[in-house]
Amino acid sequence: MVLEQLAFGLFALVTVASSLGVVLVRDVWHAALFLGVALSSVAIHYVMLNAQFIAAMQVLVYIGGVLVLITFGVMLTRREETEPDGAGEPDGVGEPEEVGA
Amino acid sequence: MLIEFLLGITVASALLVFMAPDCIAGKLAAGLSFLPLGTTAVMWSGFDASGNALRGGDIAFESRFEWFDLGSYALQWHVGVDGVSFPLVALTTVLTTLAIFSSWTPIDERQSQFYGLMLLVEAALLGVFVGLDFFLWFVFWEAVLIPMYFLIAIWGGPRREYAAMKFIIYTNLASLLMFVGVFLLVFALGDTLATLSLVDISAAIQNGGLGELGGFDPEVIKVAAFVLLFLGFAVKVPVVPFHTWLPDAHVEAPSPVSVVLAGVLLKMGTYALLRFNFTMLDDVLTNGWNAEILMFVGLVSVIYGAMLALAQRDLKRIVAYSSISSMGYVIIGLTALTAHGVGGATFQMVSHGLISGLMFMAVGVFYNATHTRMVGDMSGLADRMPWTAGIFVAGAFGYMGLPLMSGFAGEVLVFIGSFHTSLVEGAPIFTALAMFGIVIVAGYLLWAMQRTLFGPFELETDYEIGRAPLQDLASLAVLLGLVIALGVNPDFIYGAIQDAVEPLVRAGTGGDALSVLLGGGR
Amino acid sequence: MAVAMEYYLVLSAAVFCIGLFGILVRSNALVFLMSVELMLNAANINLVAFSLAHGNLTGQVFALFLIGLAAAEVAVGIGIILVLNRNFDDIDVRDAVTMRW
Amino acid sequence: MVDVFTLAPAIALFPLFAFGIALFLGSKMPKGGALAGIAATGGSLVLSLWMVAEIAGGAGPYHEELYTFVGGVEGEGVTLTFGLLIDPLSALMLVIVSLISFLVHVFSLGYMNDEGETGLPRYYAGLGLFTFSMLAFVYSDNLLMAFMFFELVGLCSYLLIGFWFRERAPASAAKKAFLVTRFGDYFFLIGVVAIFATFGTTAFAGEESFVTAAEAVLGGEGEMNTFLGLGNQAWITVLGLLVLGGVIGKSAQFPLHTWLPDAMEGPTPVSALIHAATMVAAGVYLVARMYGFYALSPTALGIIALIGGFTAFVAATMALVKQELKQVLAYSTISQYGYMMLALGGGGYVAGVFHLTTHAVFKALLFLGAGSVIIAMHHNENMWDMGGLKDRMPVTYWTFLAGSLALAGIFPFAGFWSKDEVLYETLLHGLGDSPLLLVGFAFGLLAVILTAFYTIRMVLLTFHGDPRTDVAEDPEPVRWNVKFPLVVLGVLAVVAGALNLGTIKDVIGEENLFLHEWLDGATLDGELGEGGALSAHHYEELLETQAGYEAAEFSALANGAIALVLALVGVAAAWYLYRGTDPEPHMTKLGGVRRVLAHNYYQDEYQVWLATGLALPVARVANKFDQGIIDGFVDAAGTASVVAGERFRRIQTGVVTNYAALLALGLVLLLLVFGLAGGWF
Amino acid sequence: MAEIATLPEWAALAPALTFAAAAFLLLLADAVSPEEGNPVLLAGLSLSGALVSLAFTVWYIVAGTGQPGEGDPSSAGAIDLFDGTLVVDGMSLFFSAIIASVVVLVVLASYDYLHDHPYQAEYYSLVLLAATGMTTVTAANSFVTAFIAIELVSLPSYALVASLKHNRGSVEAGLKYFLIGALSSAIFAYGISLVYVTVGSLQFDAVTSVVEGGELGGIFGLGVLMILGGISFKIAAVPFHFWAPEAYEGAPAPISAFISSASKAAGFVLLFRVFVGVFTWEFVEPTIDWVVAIQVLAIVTMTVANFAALKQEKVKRMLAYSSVGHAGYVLIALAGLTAGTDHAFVLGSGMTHLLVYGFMNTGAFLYVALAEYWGVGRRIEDYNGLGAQAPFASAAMTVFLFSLAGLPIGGGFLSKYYLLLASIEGEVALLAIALILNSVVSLYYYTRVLWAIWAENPSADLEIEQYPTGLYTAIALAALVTVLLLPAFGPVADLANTAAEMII
Repeated sequence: MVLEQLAFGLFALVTVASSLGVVLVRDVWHAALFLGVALSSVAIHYVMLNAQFIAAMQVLVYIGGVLVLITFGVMLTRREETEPDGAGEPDGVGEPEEVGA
Repeated sequence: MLIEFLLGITVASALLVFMAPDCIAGKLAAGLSFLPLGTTAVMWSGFDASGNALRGGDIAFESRFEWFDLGSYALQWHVGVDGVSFPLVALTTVLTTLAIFSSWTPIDERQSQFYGLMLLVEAALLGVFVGLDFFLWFVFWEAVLIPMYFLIAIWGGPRREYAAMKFIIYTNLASLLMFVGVFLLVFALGDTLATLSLVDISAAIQNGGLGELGGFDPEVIKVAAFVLLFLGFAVKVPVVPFHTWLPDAHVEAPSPVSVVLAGVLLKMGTYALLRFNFTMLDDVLTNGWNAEILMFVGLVSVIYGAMLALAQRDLKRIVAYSSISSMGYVIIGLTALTAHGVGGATFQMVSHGLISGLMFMAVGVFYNATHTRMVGDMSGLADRMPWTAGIFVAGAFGYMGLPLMSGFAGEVLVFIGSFHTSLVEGAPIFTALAMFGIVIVAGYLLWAMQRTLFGPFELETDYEIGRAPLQDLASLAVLLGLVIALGVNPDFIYGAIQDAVEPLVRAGTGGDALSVLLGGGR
Repeated sequence: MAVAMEYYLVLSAAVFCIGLFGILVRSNALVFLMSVELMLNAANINLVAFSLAHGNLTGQVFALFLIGLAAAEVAVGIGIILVLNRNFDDIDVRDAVTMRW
Repeated sequence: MVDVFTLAPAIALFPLFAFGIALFLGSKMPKGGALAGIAATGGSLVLSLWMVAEIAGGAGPYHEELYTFVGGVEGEGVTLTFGLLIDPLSALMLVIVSLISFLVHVFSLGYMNDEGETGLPRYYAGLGLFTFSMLAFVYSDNLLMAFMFFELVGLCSYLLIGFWFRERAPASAAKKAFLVTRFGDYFFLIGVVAIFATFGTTAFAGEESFVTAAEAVLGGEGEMNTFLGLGNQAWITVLGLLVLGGVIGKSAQFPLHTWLPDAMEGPTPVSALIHAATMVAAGVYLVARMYGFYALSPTALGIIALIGGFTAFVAATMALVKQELKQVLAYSTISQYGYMMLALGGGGYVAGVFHLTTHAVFKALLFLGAGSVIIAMHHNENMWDMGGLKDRMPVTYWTFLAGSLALAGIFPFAGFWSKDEVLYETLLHGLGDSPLLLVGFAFGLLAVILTAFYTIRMVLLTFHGDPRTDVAEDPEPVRWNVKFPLVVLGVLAVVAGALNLGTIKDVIGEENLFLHEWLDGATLDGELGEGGALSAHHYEELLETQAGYEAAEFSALANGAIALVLALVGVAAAWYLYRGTDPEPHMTKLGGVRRVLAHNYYQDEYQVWLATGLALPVARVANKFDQGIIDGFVDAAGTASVVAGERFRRIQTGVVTNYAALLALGLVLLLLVFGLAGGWF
Repeated sequence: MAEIATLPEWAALAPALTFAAAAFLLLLADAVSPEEGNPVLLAGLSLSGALVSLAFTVWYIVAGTGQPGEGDPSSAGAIDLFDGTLVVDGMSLFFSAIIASVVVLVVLASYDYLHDHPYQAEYYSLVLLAATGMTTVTAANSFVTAFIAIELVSLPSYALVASLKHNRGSVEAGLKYFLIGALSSAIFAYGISLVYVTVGSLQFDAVTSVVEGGELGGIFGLGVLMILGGISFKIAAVPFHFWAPEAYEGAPAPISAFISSASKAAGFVLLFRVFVGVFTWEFVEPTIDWVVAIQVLAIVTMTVANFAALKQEKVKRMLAYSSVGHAGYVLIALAGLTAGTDHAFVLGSGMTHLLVYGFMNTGAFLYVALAEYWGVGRRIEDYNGLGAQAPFASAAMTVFLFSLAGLPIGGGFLSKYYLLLASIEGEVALLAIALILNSVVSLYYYTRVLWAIWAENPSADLEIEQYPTGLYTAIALAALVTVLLLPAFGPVADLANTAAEMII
């Protein structure tokens, strides 16, 4: 029992801390990494809540899908410090229609 | 079905005119406008109403169909006329036809739209006077605003945007308040009411069906509704201090529109006051100082309106302000709630419609000829336009209440009616003070005529002045003829009016035999 | 029940608030998106936890849907952010203010 | 044989037809519609005379309801009707009006047509409408109808004064005339309405009339409505005074007399007809018409007498200094109507009517004579530009002289008899028990001197001495159409006094006072009331019982002698001052007094001030208030909305983070409010 | 009813299924001939899809599907589907009709609007997918389905708003719409989770039974508030409206019409269902008096929106604010649901207004689309003199705007006064006053546009060469229905009242 509570406390701490990391760190890429940590720790909560399937989905969809998408976004939109006007994004990628549909 | 025909033919005419090319629109509209006029004449011959429509009287040309249900209330297509509304229906058709004729000269662009809108206004106004179901009536009541807005906004003077906007917003606000007032009553009537027919609402109130609403006493509801309704109609009438839209609208509107505006549109307010406040909620007058307050409001309208007219330099503004003054008499007559008070007020509505129509039309003719309306800019017009001037003089005297013209009959009846009402403490004083309006009106109209019509001919604008077109003169002559005809024989319509008004007037409650004879209040 | 359900409520509330906080203080569209993900996760925590508490699967099922929808939302969002980047050369939401008042 | 009374409506309708013909067809007719007018007024005159003959032949007064103007509801509401009432008084008045109107029409041929005026159809239409209105007013059987035609008469006066509308002065005078009389009519209308409210009827005569009703109420029978908490007597006085307002306006009594002199801007025949003989008489006639009502109120009578006396005197003083011929006549008209009012107020019903009759004749004569002079003088009215016209226009001179002597009250001209009777009756009742009347009497006596003085001054300046200008040297000749009316009226001015030789009644006997007999109820009965409610006799009784007038003993002859002596004093003074070939303008010697008189005691000034100095600024202030405060409030509401709208717009900053913040803030606010309300914490 | 009996139960979802099918057909067609992008075919397909859906809806309404039968309780009532997660009843059909009608108009108008747009198939299919979502929302009977359906509405909408991807305005609009939308759906989801925390169920009926039973705590109250917030986003009620002016202004005009009319209707149907049917006021009131909350929202919404619209210079943005304002009006339908009122009457007022609004508001936006098509500019003064150039369309615009303002030229008059009645019936004086004042204020900005169209002279040399058939047809249809709804208001009001009766 105590163990479970201890685990909950620990991962709750991780969740909150990494969530704070998401919103507080200046660098978007780091934020994305923190988001990954937060989501994973939530997945662990799910496991502890006897919802392993949800946890699996959380890992698959969120970390496997969402996070990749976000990383993708970060990559495509991050300003290169060396390039003055942020040019160089490939055209035609990420049309809202295609992605949305 | 004659009323449906009347409305239908007017709307159909309007649509036809909308589609006509500009060059023939005026003539087409004039021709078509004889259809409603003729229909009214036919109705007059078959007019068989007796009593007041809202007091169980027989309604002429009544028709009543289910329209739709709203909650537990059946809304109906319920139309009909009685002695109060029919004269106004006739007034509407007559004035619109004449106004259309008098538009031929001043309206030189977008004619088909103009005449179409004029006919639409006519249809809406007719609807107001024939509608007997509240919602139906309200539809027409509000519908008047739309064509009127465009008539002012498109063909108006330099400040037409302001005037049109003010007109539509001000009167719309009033309508909303009035709507709330009516539904306070309707909801307070609760189950005793199944339809929104004015006849039923009136009957339910008279039968004491008013219950509590929102924890308020029926009496409080009544007063609140009375106030809301009065505010709503007061803007339309207009009663001081809700009148300021009127001079702006009149000055900016083209003269034929002013004819309809002053001639008929203002009557909507007084007509509604009579129908609602003084028919359904007449009990309110007997409470406290209510009647005195209303009488005072009417008095202020009369004197203050006349004083304002005295200060104007624009001929059209003068006539516009004098309308405020004249409408004050109507308020006074209605408040008296005596046979001649209410009857005279109703007669005055018709009479003022004709006379103010005449005056605005004449001002329009002068304007068409001189391109100015400022009193100081012209002088001696009678030299160049003798007939128009003559008719204008006659109309002005009609406005001043010259006997044997309709204005006198209306005013004197109102005065007789209000002098002896027992509803109002100090009624004689109120009446006497209000009568002073006839002196002021003489003052400013005589002054205006002296400056514009008489004296050596001078004109500040370089406009080549021509004779008035025949159709304008004919319209003016017809109006003058009607004014005189009604002045010589008020009974032509007053009989019907009396018949419809009489049920509103409860005879004296005893003792004073003479006051019974006079229909003296209660 | 090892851990009192109230704790999960507190945890989810904390995550939700952190997400909201992120939205309010960060102007980067991607961080905005990530914060929204955090908030959705907060809802999920509740759902999963109380699915256990109530002994029905409704919460879990809904959580599943939420995960899926979050993914779809991110997909659309990334698309829009990319177009934004192309039009405004930046993904700072404070830059896209051509329409206001 | 046809009952002549059924033709009575035609008396007024003839001129109405003439009006229509002149207005619409006048331009196509010879003489611009004059002939129609002459024919119509001639017809009216004949019919009126026929009426007189019929009544003299013993036929009862005739009353008929012609037309229901506004019907009341069954059993409720008053009914407004038109009807006619032909009794000795109205029959007499009908004759006067139609006679003068007829003569004026004829005269107009000379004055207007021969002068080549334009707008003649309008002129004759105006005359026709006026005659119609006046005649209808005269035979009205109720006060409302009387009021209506009273007003119409005012309209015609307006139109005719403003006949030369292309000039500024006539237009202005017309406005003033209508406005000032309108002010009086305002009170009249209140009176009419109040009488309706009080008695439910405004009929003059008959069992149902308000006169009878009021008499009955004061006699302790029946009841009536009173208002404002007044007693019966007081209310009747109020009613009487209200109606008197119209009388004062129309009959140009102080202080509403100011319009009449200005009205001289109209064509002179119009002045003769309207502003001397008939319309101005309407006020006095009205008092006579409802004398049975006034007789009930000593207060009203007293006020009438005082106003009359005062007006007679004051107007006479103003006439002293006038230089224009018609101005003198105008002020003398005011003055003479003052006498009539004095008579009526002083209990001299017959005297008042008598003076009304004679005055109509001689004043119409004087105006027409003045018109003749004006034609001759090429429309120059200044007496100081005339002189010596006596020899150049003898017909005018002699008739004018007859009229003048009548006006001055010289034996045996008509004016002497009537004025004397006025003074006599006032004196009798004044000495009786109403000392107030003596004040009026004193004014009247003073006015006698002044009247004689200015009349003779006028004659001397106009006709005697040497011509003072070239025009006066060689005046324009006038034709028969001018002379004929002058002669007719001149003869009448001499002999009309025979109607009622009251001064010598002790000599010829009461029964030979024709007018007194005529107006007396002794010959009357029938539907208009027992014992002739409209008779002079009845009025005398009323005066005694209700108003408390008692007739003292005083010799009529002595009174006549006094009046004559005073008049002769005035004549002598004028003769002394203005005789000779080249009279001095003596009035300039009066200095400041002259200025005051020439300015008519600044009556015009203060009335103009009331209009332009008081009403207009007040109106302007009201307008400012309206535009600034009332409309300002409306506009301010609009502006405030727009400003508020501008603020609300600014919430939308365009920054999405702010939106999120506001959204969250809104949610938190809701949470706080409802959390607290719902007890969540 | 006889016919419907022969159909399987799931056929009751035919309106939504039709939309979905049409969307897939579109994608299929595009896949077959991707390059040509035959606009007529694409528009025709989507139009027929919408029409069929509308036909289904109307048929069901006429046939009485899901309506209470007269005197026959067994055949009465709503059709429950999939364990009661979806329900087809009067309410859902009523709103389906609104949505399908709007889609018809929008698709018709889009044909011309998109004449040289590259991604037509995607555009149409997104519209149809969103319509599917909306139609599903109308039938949602569980928070799960509701949320999913709402998301199905939102996601295509975001894309549609941003679909002019080279237009900064469009993209910015899409971004704002999306960000606020994401935030709101998070709030919505969290609210749902909180309700689940308390109640332990997400099925509407189940939630209701729990709500009626027992003690509800602050968690539940917070959940209700957050759900209110989440739905308020969809209906664009203040303060969840911030996306609306920008999204409507930036989006292609037909999409603005679509979102402001159909999407709003979908939001409202959910609001009605959830608050009237689930969070029964009598029981919820001690915890959270949502009627008061909605009263506050209503008043704030209409006031802020109408005043903000007063001095707008761009027509579309003005219409956007007007649309927010109308959301405030419709909220009266819930805000008036105080104790002792005729709930069906009050609720019906909002429903009818939404129906009329669907036509008049869509029409107004389509007129803007027309103006954009002609390239006359977006500001009010750019519309100067349009009345002379395009009298018919301008007349229709007059109908729309005056009807929106509540003048009797269209059904908007009756529905607005019906709302005013509801506020009086609910005895909420403040609501009535706010409605009156705002209605008057709104007249000002509507007439400003009409003034420009009719009374002003064209500022520049405005020449209109083409009169696009599709847009004209759509505008004419909208105007016709708007006008017809004045005399034919009765059946609509009846339908709304009956539908409202069922969920109360």
